[in-house]
Parts: sequence; C-alpha cells; structure tokens
Amino acid sequence: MMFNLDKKDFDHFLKDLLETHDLFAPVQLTEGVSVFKKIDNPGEVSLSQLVPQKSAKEVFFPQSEVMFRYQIAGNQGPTVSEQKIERERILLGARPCDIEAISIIEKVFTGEDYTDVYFAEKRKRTTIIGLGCNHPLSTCFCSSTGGGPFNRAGSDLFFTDLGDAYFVELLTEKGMAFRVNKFFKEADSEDLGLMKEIEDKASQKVDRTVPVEGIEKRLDLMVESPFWDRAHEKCIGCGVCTFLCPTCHCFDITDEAVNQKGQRVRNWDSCLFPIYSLETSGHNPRPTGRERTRQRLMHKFNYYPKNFGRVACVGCGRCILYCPVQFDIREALVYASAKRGKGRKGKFK
Amino acid sequence: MGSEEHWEPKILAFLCNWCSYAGADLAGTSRVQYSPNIRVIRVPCSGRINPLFILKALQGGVDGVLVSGCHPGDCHYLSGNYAGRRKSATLKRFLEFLGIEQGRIQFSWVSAAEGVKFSQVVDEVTKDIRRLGPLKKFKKSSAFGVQSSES
Amino acid sequence: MVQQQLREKAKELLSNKTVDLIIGFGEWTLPLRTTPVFIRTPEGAKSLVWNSFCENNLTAYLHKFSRLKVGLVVKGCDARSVTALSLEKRFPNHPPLLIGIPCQRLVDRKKVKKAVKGEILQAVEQGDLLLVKGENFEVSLKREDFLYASCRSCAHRTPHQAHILIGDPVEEVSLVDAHPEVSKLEGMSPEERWSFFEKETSRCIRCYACREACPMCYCAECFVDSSRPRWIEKSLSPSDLAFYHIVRAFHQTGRCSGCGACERACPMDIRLTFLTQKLNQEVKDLYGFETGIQPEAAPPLSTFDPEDEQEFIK
Amino acid sequence: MILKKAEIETSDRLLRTLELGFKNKEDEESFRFIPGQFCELSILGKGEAPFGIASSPIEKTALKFTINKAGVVTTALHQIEAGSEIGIRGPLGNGYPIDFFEGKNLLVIGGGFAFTTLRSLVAYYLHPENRTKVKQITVVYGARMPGLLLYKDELLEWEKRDDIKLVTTVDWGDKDWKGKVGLVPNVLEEIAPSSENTCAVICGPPIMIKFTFPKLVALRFPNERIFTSLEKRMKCGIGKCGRCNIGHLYVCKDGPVFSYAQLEKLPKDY
Repeated sequence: MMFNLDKKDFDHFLKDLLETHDLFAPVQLTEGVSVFKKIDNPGEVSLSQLVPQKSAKEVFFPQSEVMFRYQIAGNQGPTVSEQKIERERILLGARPCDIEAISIIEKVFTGEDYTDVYFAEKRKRTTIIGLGCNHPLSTCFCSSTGGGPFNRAGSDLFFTDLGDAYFVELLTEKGMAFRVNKFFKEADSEDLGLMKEIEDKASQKVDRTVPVEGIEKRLDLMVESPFWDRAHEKCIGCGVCTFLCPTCHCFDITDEAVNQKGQRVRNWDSCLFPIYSLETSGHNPRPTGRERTRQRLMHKFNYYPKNFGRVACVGCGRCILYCPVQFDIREALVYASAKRGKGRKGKFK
Repeated sequence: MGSEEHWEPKILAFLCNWCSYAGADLAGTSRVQYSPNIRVIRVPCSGRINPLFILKALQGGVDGVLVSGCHPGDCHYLSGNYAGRRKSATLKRFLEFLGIEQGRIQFSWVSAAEGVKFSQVVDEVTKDIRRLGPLKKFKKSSAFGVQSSES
Repeated sequence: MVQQQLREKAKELLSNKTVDLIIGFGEWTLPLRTTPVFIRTPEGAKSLVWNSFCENNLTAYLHKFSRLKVGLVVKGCDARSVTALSLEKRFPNHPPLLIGIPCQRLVDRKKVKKAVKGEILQAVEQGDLLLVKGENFEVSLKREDFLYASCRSCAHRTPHQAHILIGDPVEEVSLVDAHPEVSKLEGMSPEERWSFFEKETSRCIRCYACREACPMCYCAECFVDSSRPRWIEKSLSPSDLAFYHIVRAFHQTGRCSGCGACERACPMDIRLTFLTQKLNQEVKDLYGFETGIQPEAAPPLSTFDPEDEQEFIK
Repeated sequence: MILKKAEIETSDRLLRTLELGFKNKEDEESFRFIPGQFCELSILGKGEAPFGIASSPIEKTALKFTINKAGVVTTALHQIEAGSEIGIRGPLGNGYPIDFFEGKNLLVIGGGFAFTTLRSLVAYYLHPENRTKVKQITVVYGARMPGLLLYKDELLEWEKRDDIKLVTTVDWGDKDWKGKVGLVPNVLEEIAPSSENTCAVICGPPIMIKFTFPKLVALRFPNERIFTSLEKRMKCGIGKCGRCNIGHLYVCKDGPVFSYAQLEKLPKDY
C-alpha cells in the first residue's frame, strides 16, 4: 500500500505518533554529530545526516542498559526489579543498512537455545519506519553486502524523500496498522515514478565492487596469514569502529552498587580493547593488535557467516568515516581477495 | 545528608600521618572545638594524594575536600609535601577552570603542634563550603547513577 | 618539494639500513585525510606524502614498535611528544630517529566539511587555497580559515629536536595568543564553564579514541579499566564521563605537546584540546615549563622547587 | 542459592570450596547437569562470574564450586559466610561427552585448580552406578606444590582403590611428598599411558594444555579422542556477549569442552 505524506504535515504526523508511542529517531547533538534517541517533540528529529555516528542498534541494544536493580533491606533477601517496556515503540528514519543490521543482531540475540529478553522484547514492540538514501556517500557499500540504499527488508513502513513529501510504503502487518492515518494521502503514479527514479539513481551510486562474496571461504585459508601482521599495524586499538558499527553486539556486564542499592548493567564492549579478553589470571588469549584485528574482521566475515549464513557487515561505512587512522575495511577485503587472484588488485596500507 | 533545608556540609579531609593527623589529635586531646563536618582519612603523606581520591570523593557525595600536610621543610619523607604541592596547585586550578567552585578543594599545612590551627582550618573550610551550598555538579545523581543511555 | 625530499631521505635511510621501519603519512581512501603508513623497503618510500592533512601524531606508534629501529616523520608537536616520552625513559633501547618537517599548521577537516553542502569527494591544496570538489560543487577556500584550533595557538612548529630536518625552519609564533576555547571559557562563570564541559563530555561514547591516539597515554592499565580499585563505572552516566575526561586531561599535565590528536580522533566531535591547553598554560604560568622544549628539564609534576607558589595553601 | 558450608582447600588459602543448597525445592529437582558444565555465580553489587561445577551429578546433597581468589567476584565469594544467598545461572555449556566415553578407557589430566570439573567427572564414574560405563581410569594431576592439590581427602581415597590409577605430581616437592616431581606434560610422557581405546581429558592452565597436546599426539592419541575444557573470560554465558569465542564457536555455549580435532581447525585464541 502506498501513500504520500506531505512534509508540511510531517511534524503533526510525528506529534500524533508521540501520543501513543515512544518514538526513536536521529537527533543532532552538535553540528555533524547525531545519534538515535528517544524524542519528546517533533522538532528534535534531524534526518539530514545520512549515517548518524551511533546506529539504530542503540534503540534495541542501548550502550548502557540496566538489566535489573535491587535493594537489600535489613536481613531480608534482596528485592529485585526489572525494567518494563510500557509503550509500543517506533523507530523512525533508520536507513536500510541500520535496519539490516538489526536483523543481524537479532539472529544472535534470539538464537535457538537462548533468547536475550532485553533485546527481544524491544524488537517485538517496535515498528520500524525505514528511510531510503537519496544521496549515498562514497563510503557506502551496502550494495556489496547484500543490501542497497532502498533495501526495504526489515522495514514495516518505508519512506522515500520526494522533496516536498515522503512516499510511504506499508510493507508488513505492523506497517498496515498505519493504513488509516489522517496525514497519509493516496499516492499517485507521478509519486511512484519519482520514487523509482530516485531509487534507481541512488542505487547506481553505491559501490558494488567490494569483494564480499566468497569472503568466508577465503578467510578460512587466512587464519594464520601474514596479512594480520600488517593489517593491525596502524590500528590504535580504540573502540570507534566497533561502537559505531551497527552489527557489533558485544557487551560487558557489571554491577554498580552503593551500599544496599545497586544495579546490574550491561555496556557495549569492543574486541579491540585488550581488557575485553583479558583473564583474571593475567592470561590474554588475544594479546596483541594482530589477534584483536583478526577477531574483528573474522567475526564479521567468517565466524558470523559460519553460524548465520551471511556476513555481519552492512556496508554503512561508519568504521571508515570515523576511524582516527583511516583503517578502511573495504581495502582489507580487497586485499584478502586480491591475494587469491580475484577482484581488484589490492594493496593494504 | 538529609533534606535541602537541614543540609550540613560533608567534607572529606585527607590528613598526613606525621603532622596534620597528629595536629587533629592534639586538637582533640586539648578539647579544642571545631565543626563536626569533616570525615578524616589518614594518609602517609600529602604527597600520597592521588587526584583520583579527590575526584572520587566529590563524585561520591562530599561537598568539599581538605588536604592537609606538613609545613614546607618538615616532610617526614623530606619532599613529599613539595611534590604534592605541585599536584594540588594544578588540580585546583584545573577544576576551578572547569567550573568546580573555588573553595571546594582546600589545602593547608598543619603541624603536629598546631591543634588550634587545625580547628581554625576546619572551621574556615566548613564555613566556605556552607556558603557554597551542596555540590551539585559532578556528583552522581543518585545511588544508581546510571540512566539507560536510550532515554 | 618537501614531499620529494622526504621520500628521498626515507629511501636512503632504509637502503643503508639506518632504520628498519619508517612511519609516515600516505594517501588513502578519504579526501582531507592521510593515513599512517609503515614502510620497510626503499621502494616503499615513494608512498610517503606531506600535506596539511597529516594530522595524526605518529609518536603514539612508538610503543607498538619498541623493538625496531624506527624512523618517525614528525611535526613540531610530535617531536615534542617524543622528547616528553624520552624524559619518561620510554626508549631505553632504540630511540627513534626523527625525520622532522616544519609544520604549516594543519587543516581541520571537520571545519571544511561544515563549510560546504554535500559530500566532499576530493580536496587538494594549492598554495594558500584549498580546492574542494563534490558531485555538484567545486569551491576554493582560504586555507588559513580552516586550521585546527590547536594549530592556530601553536608557536613551536619546527621540530628542532629532529635528527634530520626537511625544509626550512619556520618562525616561532602563534596566530592567536591563547587557545580560542580557553580564552572563551575564561570569560565565563563557573556555572557556564561546567555546563560547557558537561555538554561536551555528555556526547562521549567511551571508545577511548582520545586515549589511544595520544602518545602520552601508555599506562599498562588505564584507571578506567582498573577493577580494584574501581575508580569509575563503565556506563554512560554524565558524572562518570566528566570524571574520565578530567582525569585523562589532568594526567597530561606537563606532558601534553598540544598536538590535538585526541580531539581529532573523537568521532563525536568533543572539544578536548581546551582542557590540555589550559593545563599547559597553568604549568607555564606556575613553573615556567613547556612540554618538549627543554630536552633536559624534568616534567613539572615529577619535580619541585621549595619556592613554588603556595598562596592557595592555608 | 544458600551457602551451606565453605572450606579452604589449599595451603595458600586462595582456593575455597563452596557447598551450595537450593532455596526452592522445585529448582533443586529441575537442576540436572553433566560433569564439565559450569554455572554463573553472582553476588549482588560485585558481579557475576563463571565456575565449573566441582560436584558430580550423583552427589544430590549440594552443588560444589571451588573458587580461586583472584578478582572482585571471587574475593567476595571467599568472604561470604554460611547462610548467605548467592545468585546462580546454569547449568551452562556442553559438559564432557559422557556418551562418547562409554566403554572406553579414560585418561584424566589435570593441572592446578582447574581440577574441579575433572573431579566431578571422576567422582561420577567412581560411583557404583556408573563405574561400569568406562573401563580403566587413569588420573594425572599436578600442582605447583603439595599444599596446592585440591580435594586431598578424596585423592587419598582414590589412591586406596584399585579401580583407578592416580598419579600426582608437583613442581616443587617437600620432605613428605611421595608423588612425582615434574611438570604434567613431562610426567605424562614418563608414564606413557596406552592410547588404545582411550579418551584423554585435559583441564588446566593454557600453557599446560598447549604442551600436553603434542605429548598425547606422540602417544598416538587420535585428535578426536583428546578433549579439553577451556576457560576464557566470559560474561553472559549464553553466547551473546562475544569475547569467549574461538573462531565461530563460543566457549560458553559450544564448549567449554572441545576435542583437539575441533580446536585444530580454529584460531589459537585460547
């Protein structure tokens, strides 16, 4: 089902949503820096930055999340309270790459044997409104990883920016709940044509040549490759790429307590931090940048594919854009391929 | 702690074992009265103060910090208080630059013989901090401290 | 010119095995940027570049390559970091060979990005101008308007400590008297200063890029990672974020060369150099010390003078 | 769970065995595990950490864990008193492949305080009900010093039995020490157990595991019949939080017990 939402009505549309839902959308913190956050009024929403620093994973898997709180009173055992999600949620303005990434994390968090209730509950209660990318960046390579700037997979509703209006598609049952909305007008063929035109143009722009296909097999042969001795050299071991990555999902669990009150919190963690795998005995199974860089890349392109049948990278380009030393994941992939005589000729800096 | 109305400043005092702690002892044995707002932690030397101690105290809920050691030249370890003095000077200036009010962190030299000076220092510091009111900046907002980053 | 000389020198040093490895800057995939390169062969030297985008402080890599004889490409600030590290006895075996280049002050890529609409695909320097191209635009900007704040307040751009100096020394002046944000903050009330600081640090995501990019952050265990004692928690409470940034900066007292690598590394665009610049200023006021200028002077917090200022002590 | 009893095991006072009882009867009845599995024990305010179950499934009275005092949680577990409450999640992990062991000889190789789950395994097979499930049991157990050997009373009992061969070794003996002196891999080489129809199970510090593998291979143990229980830094215990993976496998969920055949194909991230 297709509609047209006039941009003049956009704020009112959001305002109505806020009545009934918790709304999450990109918010600009300062010029050039935005993140996904819960918003209180429509004016906060800022869709101008194509890839906000923090991805939409934060809506389902916040960087800091209280798992439960407790209080000990007298001799009684602790009373433990968990946080409940009160209202239905909407994620607005997430790009196809981020939405794809949510399904990647979902596979881990709702596995066959154990379900992560914190993630699963939020996922279940969230309607996703995707937004197509009219102007993909030169660092975008979603089309190489199986997605695209207008990939609708995972979106319940999908918006395309037509200039003065949004072209609205209802894609799933959750999305169909919006078919009666006073701000949605029937889309005409002109809208549809324009949308197609924008989609085609954007799709042509995205880099399709990053050699992702077959990478799992190639990396199988590269576990002890000298490539890793070089690849990690310039990595300074910060957590930018992993924290900003929409598919990275490692976390740490710690207790925070003051006297009789406390909470168990989980925080994002990064495989590039030495302390991540450091054992209490002092033994570190991944002692240097070599093993840690290998872990990061192998997890995305070898380990995850082995377990779930696709690469854990959606080509959003955040790790390229924000890396302090320009570690370029695309070039790492090119290098890994070129050595076996396929793809672009690679050299790795 | 108590409510805002009945607020009493809570001050953490790091006292060097050899001079200021003995000075505080003397104040006590001489029955010199001073404000009951300080909680004392005895340290080997004022040079032992790690800036983290002061920050942790402020974050954890005190309204002010006093660091007191031996007079210049009297350090049990010869130069601990000199080294500490540089750390103190830079930290104090830095925190004030960031907006922690002047007077929240104070320093004094109190010898083992200066029980009266100790009581005066404590009274002055308490008065200053009472005037500044409860520390709101930097303090963890509740025992829980953390909010979920999503909201 | 400088770039050509640099390549030749690097080639020579690698050919005659004076060094095992040269760490310098190279072109890579993004405009307005360079990337650290690690060169081991004389042929590799031709990938070295020198321009206003050589923003990393490569000194940070010396900890990683302590077993090799390293030739390091340094700007004035980077060389001063090396001096500061030498004072802390970080190079007992192989002190690095410094290939110094007097710095023309660097271009702030974030500032350039904000000045144009649309994605920048190409940027080249031409004299005092910066030619910036995107899909639908092409503009030339005045280089001087887009310099890093830390570079504008830098007076020591020539790496005098370098073993090899490429290019001519430049004059020892800064463009502004003090770091612009330090001056701005000094005019504010304590409340305004704290809220500025807290607003900046509230964006922190604790990726520790600022720490890792800094050559002076080499502690085996950073205080944030210590579990006993646990100084701060690992989550994003505003108080803990402020705590981290106070301590990270304060630990640089008398050690920071003012290179600005911390601020550039930050993905969340947090203003960080005003903190360390303020500390540098204090150390200069109080103890007449500037990092990396006097190669023999002890770091100010590792020494004392009985006559040090103590008016603040009761 | 409730701490029923706690005992210090070793002369350095760093190992303490906790005996835990369930608070609810239903939990006690539904808690089923096999040797080699582990649980996450938690103390509110301190955190959670994984520990191998040291008791065996046939000991119905209590769950046992032997805790090495090293970090925040373990220190807290050393300090708590009988009657205190402890949080528990488990059993987690795959445990030892007891079906695969059926009808074979068992060579158990342990080092230091990692002996806990091996103790669970041996105690399981020494129980009259299960003794016929495997044939010969040989145990090689090493520690740095005699005082650091765990479960000394039980070791004495095992020595008396004739259906189990026990070899103990220490790095530094004392005047009363009657066992062997030397590192576990070397002792293993010396006693050269037969690999015929035998499964080897190793648990110990990473360095010991690393040096024991080649010795077993030299003794003609096929890789498929060498098993080890690995330890890694863990948080969630259920394959979500990352960090404990070795290649595409998670030590918490797909392990902690792996065959050498499996490990050989994976990066040496352990």
